[in-house]
Amino acid sequence: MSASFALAADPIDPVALVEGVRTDEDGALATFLGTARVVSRGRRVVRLEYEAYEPMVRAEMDRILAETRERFHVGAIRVVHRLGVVPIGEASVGIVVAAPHRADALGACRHVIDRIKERVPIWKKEVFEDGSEWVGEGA
Amino acid sequence: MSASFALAADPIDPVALVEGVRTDEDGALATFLGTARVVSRGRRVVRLEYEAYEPMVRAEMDRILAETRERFHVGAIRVVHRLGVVPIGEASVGIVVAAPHRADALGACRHVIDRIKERVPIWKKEVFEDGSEWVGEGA
Amino acid sequence: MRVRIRLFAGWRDRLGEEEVLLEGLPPDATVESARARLEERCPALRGLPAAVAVNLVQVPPDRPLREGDEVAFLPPVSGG
Amino acid sequence: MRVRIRLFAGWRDRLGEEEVLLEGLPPDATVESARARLEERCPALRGLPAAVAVNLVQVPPDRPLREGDEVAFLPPVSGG
Repeated sequence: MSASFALAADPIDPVALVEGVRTDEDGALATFLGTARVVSRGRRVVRLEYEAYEPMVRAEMDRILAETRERFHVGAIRVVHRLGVVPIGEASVGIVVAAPHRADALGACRHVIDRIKERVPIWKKEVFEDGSEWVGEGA
Repeated sequence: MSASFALAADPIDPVALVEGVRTDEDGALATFLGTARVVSRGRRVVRLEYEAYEPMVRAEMDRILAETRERFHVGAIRVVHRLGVVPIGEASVGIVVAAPHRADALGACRHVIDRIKERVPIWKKEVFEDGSEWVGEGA
Repeated sequence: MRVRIRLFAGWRDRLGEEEVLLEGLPPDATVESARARLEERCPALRGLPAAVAVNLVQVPPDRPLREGDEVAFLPPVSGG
Repeated sequence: MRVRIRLFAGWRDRLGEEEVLLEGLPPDATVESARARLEERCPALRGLPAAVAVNLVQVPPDRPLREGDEVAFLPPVSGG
């Protein structure tokens, strides 16, 4: 029943992400990829740039993964988040959850991405053709 | 904004399943695989066997996919369900949903698998070491 | 009147056939009377739960049948 | 008293540094007084929303500081 988290500078390989997560006890495998969209709040995005407060990210992710295991009956969980430049179309975050049953796999996947968006200290800069903006800063 | 459904005799290739589903308008890609578990209601399963009332499966899936599009703001959806023998560990069903936002991608994925389980005329036989049983028949 | 019956999963196993032509049904035959005819032929079907679809659409048991209908007995589904 | 300040995203861009040592803080200094010192140095930070973590744990603004603390100003997060 492992749970792993990694910060990655390189593209997320969806095959490697899923590899080995499922066991024969699991009847469900849910995968979520958050990907860089070309349009954000009506503006055309050229690329994203992520930065993180790494030691705190790891501490928060440990808490989130432990909490997810308490709430859902799941097998292995794997989470990867990109840092640095993420071109349009590439995944910025990948989450895989194996579970005996579908409601737990999908629910845990949703829980992990919602908590990441809510409280993990990672910041995204949207780079437009004519400038850039840290998302959520309201600048 | 395509929606596709297929019944397949061969293993579901997760790479091919996802291929081409996402566009640059999508910020989220949710994938669900239902896989053959080795244990069911306390008994050891050797393999699964699926059969379907194919023309009605297609009609129901059309309704489910249309209903999913009404409820969720999604891009492309792809669904594949196996027929015939499914060995332990292989996927019996695969669902991929691309959407601008995560709640729609994950919610639509959940909606499609729940509706399949509820009303699509497909039947699963669990084959044990010492017999077999059509699931849900209560025989 | 003649209708085509489709059988699946446990129903097919019990009857030993996946398709049956029921002939000589009275003009006022319903889904229920078709089921009764099948149960005469194969008493093991009695009491088995099944929904019924006529021409690919689920219908209630009192639905009247028409010449050439495809009537499918659908045990509780278990796909996914 | 001396604490280490970590800065991210818009805060780092405005200050031009990702790490600052604040020295000579009074013994009763709090998170809030560290913020005030930073704002003196870089008035563009005034009014910017940020949560604060001390030694990797989020804390309220009145949290007293101790020698050697790592104080991070966390703009609204936007990961995922």
